[in-house]
Amino acid sequence: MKTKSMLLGLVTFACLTPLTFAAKQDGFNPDISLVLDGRYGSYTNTSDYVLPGFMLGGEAGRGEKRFYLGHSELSLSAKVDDMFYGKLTTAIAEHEGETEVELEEAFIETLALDHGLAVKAGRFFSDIGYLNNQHGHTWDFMDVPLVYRGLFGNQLIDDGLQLTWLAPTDVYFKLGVEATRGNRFPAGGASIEGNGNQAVFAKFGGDAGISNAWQLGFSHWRADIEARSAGTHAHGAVSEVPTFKGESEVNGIDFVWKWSPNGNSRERNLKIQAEYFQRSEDGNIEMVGSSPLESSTYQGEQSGWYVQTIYQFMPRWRVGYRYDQLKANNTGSDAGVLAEAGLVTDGHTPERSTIMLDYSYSEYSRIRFQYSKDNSYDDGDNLFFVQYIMTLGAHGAHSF
Amino acid sequence: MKTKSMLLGLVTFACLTPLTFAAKQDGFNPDISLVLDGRYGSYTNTSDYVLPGFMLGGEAGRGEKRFYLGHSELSLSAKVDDMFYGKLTTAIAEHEGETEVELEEAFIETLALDHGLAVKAGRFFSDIGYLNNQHGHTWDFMDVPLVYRGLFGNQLIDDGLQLTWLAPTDVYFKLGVEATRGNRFPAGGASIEGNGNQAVFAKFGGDAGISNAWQLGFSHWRADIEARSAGTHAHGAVSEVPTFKGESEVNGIDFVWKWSPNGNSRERNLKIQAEYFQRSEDGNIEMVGSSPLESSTYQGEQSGWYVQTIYQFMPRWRVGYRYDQLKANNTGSDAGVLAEAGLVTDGHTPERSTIMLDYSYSEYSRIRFQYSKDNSYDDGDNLFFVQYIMTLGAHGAHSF
Amino acid sequence: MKKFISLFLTSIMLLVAIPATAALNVFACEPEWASLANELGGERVKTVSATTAYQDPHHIEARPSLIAKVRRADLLICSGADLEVGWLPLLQRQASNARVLPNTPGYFEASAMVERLDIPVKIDRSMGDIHAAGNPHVHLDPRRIQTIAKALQVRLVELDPAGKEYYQQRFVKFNQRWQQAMNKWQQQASQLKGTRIVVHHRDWVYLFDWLGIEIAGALEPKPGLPTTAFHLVSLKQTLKAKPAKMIVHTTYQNPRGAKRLSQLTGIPVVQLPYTVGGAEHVKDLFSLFDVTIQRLTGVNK
Amino acid sequence: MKKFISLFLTSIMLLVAIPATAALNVFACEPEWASLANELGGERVKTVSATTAYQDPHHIEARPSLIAKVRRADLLICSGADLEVGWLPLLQRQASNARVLPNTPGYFEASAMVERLDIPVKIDRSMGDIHAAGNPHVHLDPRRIQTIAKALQVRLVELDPAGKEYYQQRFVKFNQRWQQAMNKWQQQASQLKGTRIVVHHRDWVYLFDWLGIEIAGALEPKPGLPTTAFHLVSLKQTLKAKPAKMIVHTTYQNPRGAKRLSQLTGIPVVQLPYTVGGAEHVKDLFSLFDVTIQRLTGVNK
Repeated sequence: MKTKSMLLGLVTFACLTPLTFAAKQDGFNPDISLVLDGRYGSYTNTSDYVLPGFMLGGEAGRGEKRFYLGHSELSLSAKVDDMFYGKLTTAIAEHEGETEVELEEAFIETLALDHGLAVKAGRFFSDIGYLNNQHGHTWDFMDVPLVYRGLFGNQLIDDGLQLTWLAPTDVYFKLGVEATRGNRFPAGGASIEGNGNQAVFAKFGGDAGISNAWQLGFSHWRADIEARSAGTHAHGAVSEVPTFKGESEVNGIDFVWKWSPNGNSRERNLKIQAEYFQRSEDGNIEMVGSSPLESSTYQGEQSGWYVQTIYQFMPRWRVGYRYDQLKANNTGSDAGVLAEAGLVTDGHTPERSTIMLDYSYSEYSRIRFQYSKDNSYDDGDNLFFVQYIMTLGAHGAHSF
Repeated sequence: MKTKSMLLGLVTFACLTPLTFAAKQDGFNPDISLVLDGRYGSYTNTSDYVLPGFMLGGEAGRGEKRFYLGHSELSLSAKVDDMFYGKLTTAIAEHEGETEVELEEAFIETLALDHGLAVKAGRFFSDIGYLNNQHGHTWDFMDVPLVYRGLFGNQLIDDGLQLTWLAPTDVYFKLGVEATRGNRFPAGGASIEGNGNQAVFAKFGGDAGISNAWQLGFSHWRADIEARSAGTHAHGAVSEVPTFKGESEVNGIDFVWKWSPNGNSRERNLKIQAEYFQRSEDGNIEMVGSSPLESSTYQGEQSGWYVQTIYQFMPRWRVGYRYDQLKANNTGSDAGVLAEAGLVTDGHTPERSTIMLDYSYSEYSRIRFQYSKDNSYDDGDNLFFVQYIMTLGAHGAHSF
Repeated sequence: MKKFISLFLTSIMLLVAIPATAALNVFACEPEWASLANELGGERVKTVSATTAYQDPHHIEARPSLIAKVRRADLLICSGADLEVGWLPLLQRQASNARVLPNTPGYFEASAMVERLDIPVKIDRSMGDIHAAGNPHVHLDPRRIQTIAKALQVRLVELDPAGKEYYQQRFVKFNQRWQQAMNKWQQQASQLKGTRIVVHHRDWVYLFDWLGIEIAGALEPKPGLPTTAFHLVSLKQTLKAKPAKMIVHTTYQNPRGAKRLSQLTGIPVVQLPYTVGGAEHVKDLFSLFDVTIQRLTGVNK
Repeated sequence: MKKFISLFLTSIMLLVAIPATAALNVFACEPEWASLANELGGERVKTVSATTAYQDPHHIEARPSLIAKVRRADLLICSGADLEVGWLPLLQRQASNARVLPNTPGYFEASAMVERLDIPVKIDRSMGDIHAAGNPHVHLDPRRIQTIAKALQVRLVELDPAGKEYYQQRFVKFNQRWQQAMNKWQQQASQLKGTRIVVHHRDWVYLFDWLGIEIAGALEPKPGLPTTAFHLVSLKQTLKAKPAKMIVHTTYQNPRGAKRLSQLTGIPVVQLPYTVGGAEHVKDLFSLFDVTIQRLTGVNK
């Protein structure tokens, strides 16, 4: 008996050594993950995309017609050592016929600072709101809610520093502050020499019984903006660029509720999610490039919300519904300038209803059908999209 | 003694399994392959490259003088799951002093649809012709035949969908259709809102005895072209851009014959390959940017063929010869406009003879010497190139 | 802005109440390890389990409550071998708790303590949800539990040296009871040797290895992929040539596929507890194997 | 366009003729597996081999005729262990035949059934054409053939349950004959134990492992790279210190290098069949080893 177990021990040991080596080998190359995203779009509009009452920028847009590629996203990530984690994400995308490589993320993060503290530095998705820090391929719809499109140019990405503290409590409670450069939309050249951008957020969360989990978040974002110009994404080539200078402040609240029978999401699960953001802006709009220079004072009050629910009714298949709405009340000294900046609503309330059905052959492959009744602008339209999202490589994280 | 060796066997076996995994090591990271391509060119011409009778675009060109880099190509590929395969290829290249990242391929493909059916979606090399779907580093010469340069801007790459069916027959017979966006040269903004591009192809193939194999293909390609402009590659900065609008149709036939003694290509092998393409176009040429707008009707008849043979006379060493020729007969209402668009031949028949010698130290490294007597345009020249092509990483496929 | 901050602070007041702690806060990824920690740690440990027997440990989300629990843990006990690859690394990254990171004494990976089976020769995604480091469901072999218990006792002493004698005594007692139970189980299950069983997922490799049971097929066409009608038909063909005694599945797996195959073939379906809490009387590791063997042999009669 | 379509259709009519099928269409990557499939499958299988003894199985192109064959196959039998990495994955991808993809019953990887030798501790391309999964030329050890035959019989039954008894009977018969032949070969080859032999490529590892033969050197400076004059000279030096009995190569390897070394050293060259079809009388696996041992011992006398 003893000999036998020694033997077993020997075999076990013989096994473990190479395995350790195996793990090491793998560990020295960063984890690589590649997302392929292809789409087919169908709608009738030919006009430029606008959102009445909102200056558009960043990646904001409606999607293209017929076959086109979404972002092909390549991520490399690894632990730097036992203290730091690092990640880089690049997206290759076509914008108006030009292939562009975008640097979406390039950050490091502490792993072992302890006491619930963590520091992140570099370029990262801001943690404000619920959806903002999620990569496009994990979205439940092909596009972001209108309020993200209108306020953040789809997503708030910035270069800077984040400090978070996780409380040692039964209820999840996380507090975070961010100080960032603010060069990109919507800060678009924040002042104080590139340090005019701050955010604060708090997140609470927990379980309600074995089948339910929830998270509630509050966010605040502010910037002293030097020169935010409406991006060329939606406006094509314009010679007069409406440019905002002033203060901007966003407050938001987000809520997510997830249910699955006995907490086992494999077979069936339900997700309800809602967010509300409200933005106040105060400053001036200049039409850069106009001669003589046209300008206007500008006080903006914009808000938006959405609510969406996703139901996986059987393995592989999910359905979803989303409703979103925006509101804007912008005033200024020169209505013409505001109109050119896209800040005049003409009484139009942007709103949209979207349904989607998706099929995931495995965790790594998804095909999605989406239909929107889109009244986000006057030329409302019926938008129909088919999309595939396929992930090659490293195992994705199942974040909440 | 026997017990001991059994024991040893047991331990060895126990060890081998994990070790194998260790050596394989790539884990779930995609296969990565990197191609490095460097060149040295020598010729006397200083004039811009033209091909009389053909509008040039895409990657069409002659190659540069002295040391320069070709495309540095990075590929990632993997099975997404047991149903899908995905691949992304980017090329880093210098064009007129600018470093550009080009997205050559970003597609997914079904693996297990069965019944001989397969679907490919995303951006991919079209399967028309024999050479079109081959990556630059697998070409037998440094450059493509003139007919590919003239008709497709080197290679036809597009975003869309491909469906193929492989017949359950002794003779290889594959049928395929493609529907693509057509934004790139030569479709260059196909109409029907980005769905004006279709292709059909059929391929037959088989063996002739143990030492011979062959493949025969027929291709058809068509597009409703909205605005194809001659690329800036060959023309530099021009303020008046000749732009074609109309219908375009290409028919082609391709043939390959391979021989090796007893089918063992390791020592010696021979490859003979020929393709013929014919294009008909009907529409208008406008000089976009001219004032008043100059335009002309345009009926184009263009064709081209090449034949090439490559002989590996001993391991590592290959020689090759290629002859190619083009013909164009373009008519229109305004000869001046056609001339500016490069569509007038002035009786010149583009043709070229090329010889090459290459040495492959291993399957992954190749050094090539190539000489062309190039009469593809009036300022014919003697072109001499030295090229290295080195492949790092994943094992390349030996496709036919 | 000020209103906003005061809202924050009020919320914190309401929700935050730092609780009293035991000697060691143990966070078990699966109920079997929570149970083992309780056996060995007794009153010196306060144990929570991230999952229940009704949840598939492959597919858990790093939800807020789990992050909060890892934040306060002194010791994580998990199966490892990539079973929790989808959520545990994220928990560890988000909890900002240096004590329970990989390669610290506070992270105990059970499957690393024993020899694993099913280590693949090569891997890619076409093989389904496969584990490069081998099959992680090691807790279903009582012999491996024994090895893991010994290693866990050593770890508990390392983290809480004050309780050294306490842990050692509990281990000795546990080990005695376990050895006796193992002898009993082996006797009870002797008739199962050579039995062919259809499984839902390859959760049962270690149990079958221990009892000499053969896997006759799996309801999942590839690990992690749902059953398809087509696959069931091909399984039926296979089972015609080489019949099986029963079809087993866990509490967290949908029984539909098993029932359908049972209709097609007449082979009975057995739900096994799989882990602690997976059946009515399964309160700890002892009753887990009691019930498992009882259900397996119940069919065999 | 219309002309074009009619050209298509006419071509199809001429070339397409769907042939009658056997119970199982077997596509063997190498002749040894075609031979084994015929031994075990008899009339229930229709076997084609992708390669002949005159072709280097490392360097095959995924040519149209092979794609067409894989399209219609029910079972692929290949050496595996990356021997066919340059062409088989491409064939599997292009043939759109879900039945023979990796990790399906329709793909039988012979080397996965046995213990492999020469598994590298680490790999990079500077080591030449090396196989991460170990040496794939497993068919040259009759003991391994025996193991593989057993596994193949199980696979044939799985794919064609109707032929269960037929396959089992054939296997039993084959196994008996093989065992007898092995005894005979071992007796005949007993004198070879400890013999030192120069090889062209490391194809012979398993044969030599079985017979106790030692590799005295390889004509290839690195696996997969052609012989160089420089390397031959350095080999000559090595052989001066520790002489070898013979230089062996396969039918698909150029004998030039072997002959040159023979001139330099006086060591005789022996061409071995390597696989079925590799010499005049080598019609099956039995004659493969008959002739191999005959040629090896012929020199030794």
